[in-house]
Amino acid sequence: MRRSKLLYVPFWATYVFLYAPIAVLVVMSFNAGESAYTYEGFSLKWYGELAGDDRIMNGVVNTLIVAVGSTVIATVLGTLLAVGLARYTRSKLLDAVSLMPAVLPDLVLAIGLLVFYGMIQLTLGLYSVILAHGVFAMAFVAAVVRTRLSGADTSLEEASRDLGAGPVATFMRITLPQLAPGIVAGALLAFTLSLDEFVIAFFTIGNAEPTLPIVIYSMIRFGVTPKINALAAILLLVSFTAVIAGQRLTKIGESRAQD
Amino acid sequence: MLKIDGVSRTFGDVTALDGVSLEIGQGEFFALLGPSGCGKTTLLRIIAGFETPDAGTVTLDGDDLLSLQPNRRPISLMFQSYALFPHMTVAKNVAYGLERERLPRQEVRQRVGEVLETVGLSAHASRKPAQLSGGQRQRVALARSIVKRPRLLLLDEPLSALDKKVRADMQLELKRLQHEVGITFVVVTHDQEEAMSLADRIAVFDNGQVRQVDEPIALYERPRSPFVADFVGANNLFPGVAGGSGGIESETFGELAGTPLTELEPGTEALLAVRPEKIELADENAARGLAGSVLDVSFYGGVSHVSVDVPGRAKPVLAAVQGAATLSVGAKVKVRWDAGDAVVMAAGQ
Amino acid sequence: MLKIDGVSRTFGDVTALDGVSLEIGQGEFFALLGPSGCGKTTLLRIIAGFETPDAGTVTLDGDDLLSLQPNRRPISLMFQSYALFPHMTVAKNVAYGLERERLPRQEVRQRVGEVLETVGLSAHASRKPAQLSGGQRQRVALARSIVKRPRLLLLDEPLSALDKKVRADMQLELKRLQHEVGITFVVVTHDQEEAMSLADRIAVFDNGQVRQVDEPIALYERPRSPFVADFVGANNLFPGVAGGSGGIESETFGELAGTPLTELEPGTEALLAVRPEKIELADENAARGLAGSVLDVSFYGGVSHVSVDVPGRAKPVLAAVQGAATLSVGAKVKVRWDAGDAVVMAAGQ
Amino acid sequence: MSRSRGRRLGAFVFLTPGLTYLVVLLLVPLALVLSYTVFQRGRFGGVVYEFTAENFERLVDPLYLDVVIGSLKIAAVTTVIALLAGYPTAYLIAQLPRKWKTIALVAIVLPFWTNFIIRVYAWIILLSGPGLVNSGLKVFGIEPLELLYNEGAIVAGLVYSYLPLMVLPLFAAIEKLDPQLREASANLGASGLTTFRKVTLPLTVPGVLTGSLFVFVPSFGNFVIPELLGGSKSLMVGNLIRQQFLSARDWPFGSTLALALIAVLLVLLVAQAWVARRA
Amino acid sequence: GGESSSSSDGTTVAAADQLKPDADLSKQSLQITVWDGYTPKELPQRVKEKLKVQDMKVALHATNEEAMNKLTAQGDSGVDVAFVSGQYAQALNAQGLLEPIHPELIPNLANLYPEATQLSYDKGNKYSVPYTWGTTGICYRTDLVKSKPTSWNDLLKPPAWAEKKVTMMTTERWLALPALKSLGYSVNTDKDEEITKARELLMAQKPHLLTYDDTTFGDKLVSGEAVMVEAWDGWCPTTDPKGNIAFAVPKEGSDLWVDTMVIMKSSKNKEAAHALINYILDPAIHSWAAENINYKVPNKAAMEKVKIAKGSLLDIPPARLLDGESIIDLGAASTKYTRLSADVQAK
Ligand SMILES: Nc1ncnc2c1ncn2[C@@H]1O[C@H](COP(=O)(O)OP(=O)(O)OP(=O)(O)O)[C@@H](O)[C@H]1O
Ligand SMILES: Nc1ncnc2c1ncn2[C@@H]1O[C@H](COP(=O)(O)OP(=O)(O)OP(=O)(O)O)[C@@H](O)[C@H]1O
Ligand SMILES: NCCCCNCCCN
Ligand SMILES: [Mg+2]
Ligand SMILES: [Mg+2]
Repeated sequence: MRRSKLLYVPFWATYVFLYAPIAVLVVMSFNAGESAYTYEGFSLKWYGELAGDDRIMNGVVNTLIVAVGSTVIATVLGTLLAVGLARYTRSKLLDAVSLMPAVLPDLVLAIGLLVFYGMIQLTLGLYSVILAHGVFAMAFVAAVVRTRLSGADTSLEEASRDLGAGPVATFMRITLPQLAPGIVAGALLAFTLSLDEFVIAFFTIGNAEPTLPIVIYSMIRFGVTPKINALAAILLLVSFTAVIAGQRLTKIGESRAQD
Repeated sequence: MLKIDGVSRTFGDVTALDGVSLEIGQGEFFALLGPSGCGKTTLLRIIAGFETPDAGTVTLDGDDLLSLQPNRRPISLMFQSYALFPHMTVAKNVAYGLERERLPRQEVRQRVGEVLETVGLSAHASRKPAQLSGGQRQRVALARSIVKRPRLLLLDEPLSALDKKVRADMQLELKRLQHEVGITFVVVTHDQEEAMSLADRIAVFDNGQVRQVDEPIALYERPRSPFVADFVGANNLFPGVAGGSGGIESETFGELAGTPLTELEPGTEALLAVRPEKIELADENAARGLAGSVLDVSFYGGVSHVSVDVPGRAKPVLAAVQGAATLSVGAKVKVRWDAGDAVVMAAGQ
Repeated sequence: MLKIDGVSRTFGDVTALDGVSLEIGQGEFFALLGPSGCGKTTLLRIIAGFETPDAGTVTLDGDDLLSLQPNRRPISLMFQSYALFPHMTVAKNVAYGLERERLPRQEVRQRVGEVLETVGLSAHASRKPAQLSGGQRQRVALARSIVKRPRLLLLDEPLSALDKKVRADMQLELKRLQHEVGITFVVVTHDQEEAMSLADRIAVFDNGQVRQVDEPIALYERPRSPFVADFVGANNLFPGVAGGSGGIESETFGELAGTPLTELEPGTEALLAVRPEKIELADENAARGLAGSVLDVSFYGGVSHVSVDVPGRAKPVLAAVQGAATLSVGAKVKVRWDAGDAVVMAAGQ
Repeated sequence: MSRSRGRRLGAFVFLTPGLTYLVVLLLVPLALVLSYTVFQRGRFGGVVYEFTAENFERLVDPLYLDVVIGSLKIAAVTTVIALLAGYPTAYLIAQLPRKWKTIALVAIVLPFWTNFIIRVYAWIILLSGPGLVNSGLKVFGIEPLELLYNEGAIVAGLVYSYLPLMVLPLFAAIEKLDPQLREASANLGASGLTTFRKVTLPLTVPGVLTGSLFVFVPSFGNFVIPELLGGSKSLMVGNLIRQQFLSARDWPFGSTLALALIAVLLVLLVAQAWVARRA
Repeated sequence: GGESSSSSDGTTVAAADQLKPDADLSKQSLQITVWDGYTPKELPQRVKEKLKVQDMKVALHATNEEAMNKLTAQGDSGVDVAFVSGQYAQALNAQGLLEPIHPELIPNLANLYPEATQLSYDKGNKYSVPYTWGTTGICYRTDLVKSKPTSWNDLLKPPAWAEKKVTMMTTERWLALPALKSLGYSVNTDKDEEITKARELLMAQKPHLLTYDDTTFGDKLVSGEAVMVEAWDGWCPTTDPKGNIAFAVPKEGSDLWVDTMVIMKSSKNKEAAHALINYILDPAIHSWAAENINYKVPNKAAMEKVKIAKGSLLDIPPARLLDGESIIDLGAASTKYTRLSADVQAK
């Protein structure tokens, strides 16, 4: 059907809005001058500085540790939870509890955990951030897997039992493969959210070496240098590469599935 | 062999099964026939072990079935919704049940190959279910349940998605299996023609209850209740009271000729049923018959259906005639039948 | 009235329509019949304006239709998938089209009430589509498209989800509409019996092309190609070459009696087709006929189908007999027919 | 019978680990926060377990209530803008051919994969006094504008950060919509606009609600964007809470503010569930 | 850890641990928390080499409040040595969270100016050792002001040319300081009516501010977004190459702030902690702070090593610094200031 050309105005405006600031960041990362605002010629020096900045490099490492750790927790527990909620209970309350961290403002979870960790006199560190990220990440995994489950057909499991498979064989050979795309999507979401999470990490990291968002936050608070632009450009490049690689992989996966 | 005794099941305030008892013999081809929502699938699910009855017992050769886990029952169920494993190829789907029995791979491959040949899907063995048409999927489901050669095979609407030609092939195939392998079949369908052409015996369900269990021809020709008479095949029903001569006494039409199925006390409320193909359309000047005028003529290929509006009846009388009917709409006719072709039964059952 | 001229449409490398031309008259009940995927829906969508043809023209009473926006065409389309608005009640769905015409509310209410009465859904007027069974949904879709009383009504498989009884009622209703309101109908179906019983004329499609346009009886009795003969109703086909006497000369069976539809040069490849109901099953000692043995007897209610294995033929010969057949499997019979009941046509079309 | 025992075992195996985790690390902490609202502050954080209503009194002090209301406004404006920009975008993405659809969608989420704070920082570069926008204006001889450190900047940053969260659920809702419904509407005589009003919009209400919630929640509770773009002069509840916990070390009052945050969200969630059920 | 007990003068509440001067430092490792850029980058490396400790980690905080939060909101913070301002050291000590300084383990204490041992928040450096000191004033752009600021009122009631071009700090006591001083009150007042007056002044000032800024006010001056800011002396970028930034202590007077080093009671590496402080007090190390962050250090020997330009911010003798009013912790009354800061910002 024909659609109005007028719709294209907000459509393109959205993309310009999303990408113009990012483009500015990238251009300014090649700034030869010291200022974050005025371009004074081309230089790669900020990339050099970035590579030499231990805090940022350690931040990257810590962020990855936290993201991997919380994704593992969230994926395992979230998947189990989703299956349990979908198959073994009809409780609306449990449903709500499992979804709560996803719609709770970060800040509320952050102070809750701060208070709680303080109460039990825990020494904070990367692991307390991992535990904290596990909370909301699990909610997202559970939500995604549940969507998948609610679309799934319980009769598949019945068919498997009917064909002579026991409960364990059925779970492993039918249920899990069915859920796999949901689990992968959920894990990816959990990982992405953890990578970018700042508030909760900020409140629960204590004196440990900070994650990248915290490093960036304190860098920005102490003034802006084009080094941050260089970091942004590199993060962007990594994301683009990851997306393209991901696309390729799913394409290959799909074409395999066609055979 | 399979004995179902007093099985009931309710969901909330829906009574899906209400005291169902059936006995199905070894090697029999048994059909469950009934309108949508009458409890057919529920009964199969109870036999297969996916539903627990509120009351009643189910035994197979005298052994209690209900206490067995589904995967321990020597029964295959073909699901109404197919329930194919979407992540496995056609061949893998079919092999799944055999692999669970830990058969040698060589044998699995061979039996899968054979059954795919049978259902005409050898060429599609390595496709995924999503790449098949509806009819092809149904055939995979069929193959998957028959390949295990269970003692009891439960089929829930196994052929509904197939077009006329393929359907006929599959019907022949099922009959062959029954004869060669000696499997007992319980087939659910809402298609009366299919039930009648396939089954040794048919149970007609309504509202969670068994209304009649009989061989196809008996069911068609000697329905024991108005429900069965009306549901199985088309029928023309006339209400009245049982008359002395075997027919009925109708308020509007006077005496109508017929043959009572069971002894009926003269004067009891009764119903007379005549099949469309037993109706003769006579000239309007014929001596005998109910006068009416042709309302509609529909050509159905081999037969034509003629609806005749008979004053005094709300629904037109339906007659089936061979070939293309030569009558035109509005023609005056008389509708009549032989006493032996009309069945009389007690009303209100 | 509706004139379709040389319409083609391809999707990627699928040719959905390939130079289709049709003329459909005012007030006509026209059916499109053909196997799944032959392009029927695509044609309706082009007429309704949801698909643009790659070539060809469509005019209604001489006016170019293709240049009109869909909502400006005086055409109602009933979608194969119903396309009911899930957030509106049954009544709201049906009223939608009338409200767009800014009719007074009183009139809208009245007409909606009437049409719901017609399709037997008055009691469900305030339900949402999700609360209806498949058949009920289909009737809502039907009601929604007929309530507007358009000049042209396009119905895509309008009755496929209905059970036998309701379906018969709806068929009558459609015919009544056609007569009373004078709407032109174009109905898609893959059910030949439905097409034959409903339509004034039928177009048989195959692979995006029109194979034959004819009245139902002509189509059934005088198919002009093997495809039509085979697709419309069951048929027994015998290949051979045209013989001198009107029948064919078969390699295996010798001379077979028949009547050519068109003049055939003796010696050209030809096909002889006999309908199952024209086949007579004679005693094995009968003088005339092809000898064979009964392979299967299926009772279909009014008729029984008997498959007869005739040596020299891969497929059994199918015969339809009235009532319950008295033959048993294995019985020796002779299969025969009258020359006037068998049709001979050129092969390979 | 054995089947129900199997169910109980299954419930235990599947539900216990996740729920335990949530009880310990979500419910207990939240309960603590809630309980703190009725106690007095300890000097260095924590609480003194003496009951007081002071926190609630302070909450309704216009000084703080105005911040809560102001935050509601900012979050609401953000949500509306995101909806107005997001709906047509999602609508068009849903109509794109398959290949372009994926690319357009990925392009919507891609900014999410760079760092959130860096994205906000980009706006400082754009909007600040000597920033790019003003430099651009200067070329035309226009006096620098005060673009940064006000509510407009906060809204811009919030919309920028959370727009993808609006587009995704909207896309999912619109994409799910059977195109034949729109065709049916046209076939019944409805114009494009009527079809949108009567069919498309009502059917995508759940997507609108989810998207709005996804934008509203993090906007309402945000403190980073107001701090960086609002210059901690235009505060939002998030800043107050952060300030109470990290600077003022007044946990009870911070908890009370958090309670207000949760209360507003609960109202929204209930409203959303209600509307979604009716839709 | 040792027993805690309240003593009548309220100076020391924690009992000192028994420390061994000859403890094997290679079995200890150090965790400190400090402002970003406040110690040399290579400090951990050098400490490891010099003191032979196993490891040394540096955590950063942006403000005193953040540091307080870390040190009080969890069990064992894991921190051995923390850098906080004087009044916060006092408050931490009141909580019993600090280990008394063992002077015998810090011979370099002798390098301190005598004035630096008698600061009012911790007379005699019982639980803290000063690291830097200075005062608070107005930092401004000489080229962009129409007249040089001389009074806190120039900041509090900015003239038209400075409208929306001034910033203030939010850190509780330093937010109140300009108002209190301009009203002629003590920076350590706990009188409600005085604090209320200050509050009104600050509330009235708010619409005229560019923003509140505790960390990047220097950048804002350099970029020209701001023309006058409340600043600590060392963070006023008077060394900017363009040379048009100056610092002024308003005539109403100001404070004397001291950033100190404290050892946490919970530390398990107290010998190493003392060794670290001793190392930092080494003139060669301590002078780094003066040279690089432009803050005066209370270390006579260190200051003597630094080349000090005439009239620079470093060129303020300890005696002049003592003109400033030393900020001390006010006990329970300090919450009045946190409240004040919260209220003003919330407006
Ligand atoms: N899990 C369930 N919960 C609630 N009601 C159910 C459930 N399963 C079946 N029913 C109801 O029980 C009745 C019998 O359902 P069943 O599926 O056995 O019908 P059926 O005879 O197989 O019908 P169909 O021919 O349409 O498949 C129906 O009214 C159905 O709605
Ligand atoms: N949008 C499309 N994209 C690609 N192929 C299409 C599209 N629409 C239809 N086709 C193809 O065009 C052919 C004709 O489709 P159409 O829907 O017209 O068939 P039909 O005759 O209505 O079949 P059915 O009886 O199954 O409804 C089919 O092969 C179909 O796969
Ligand atoms: N980069 C050093 C920051 C130090 C801030 N110190 C502030 C002390 C105010 N008393
Ligand atoms: Mg069923
Ligand atoms: Mg179609």
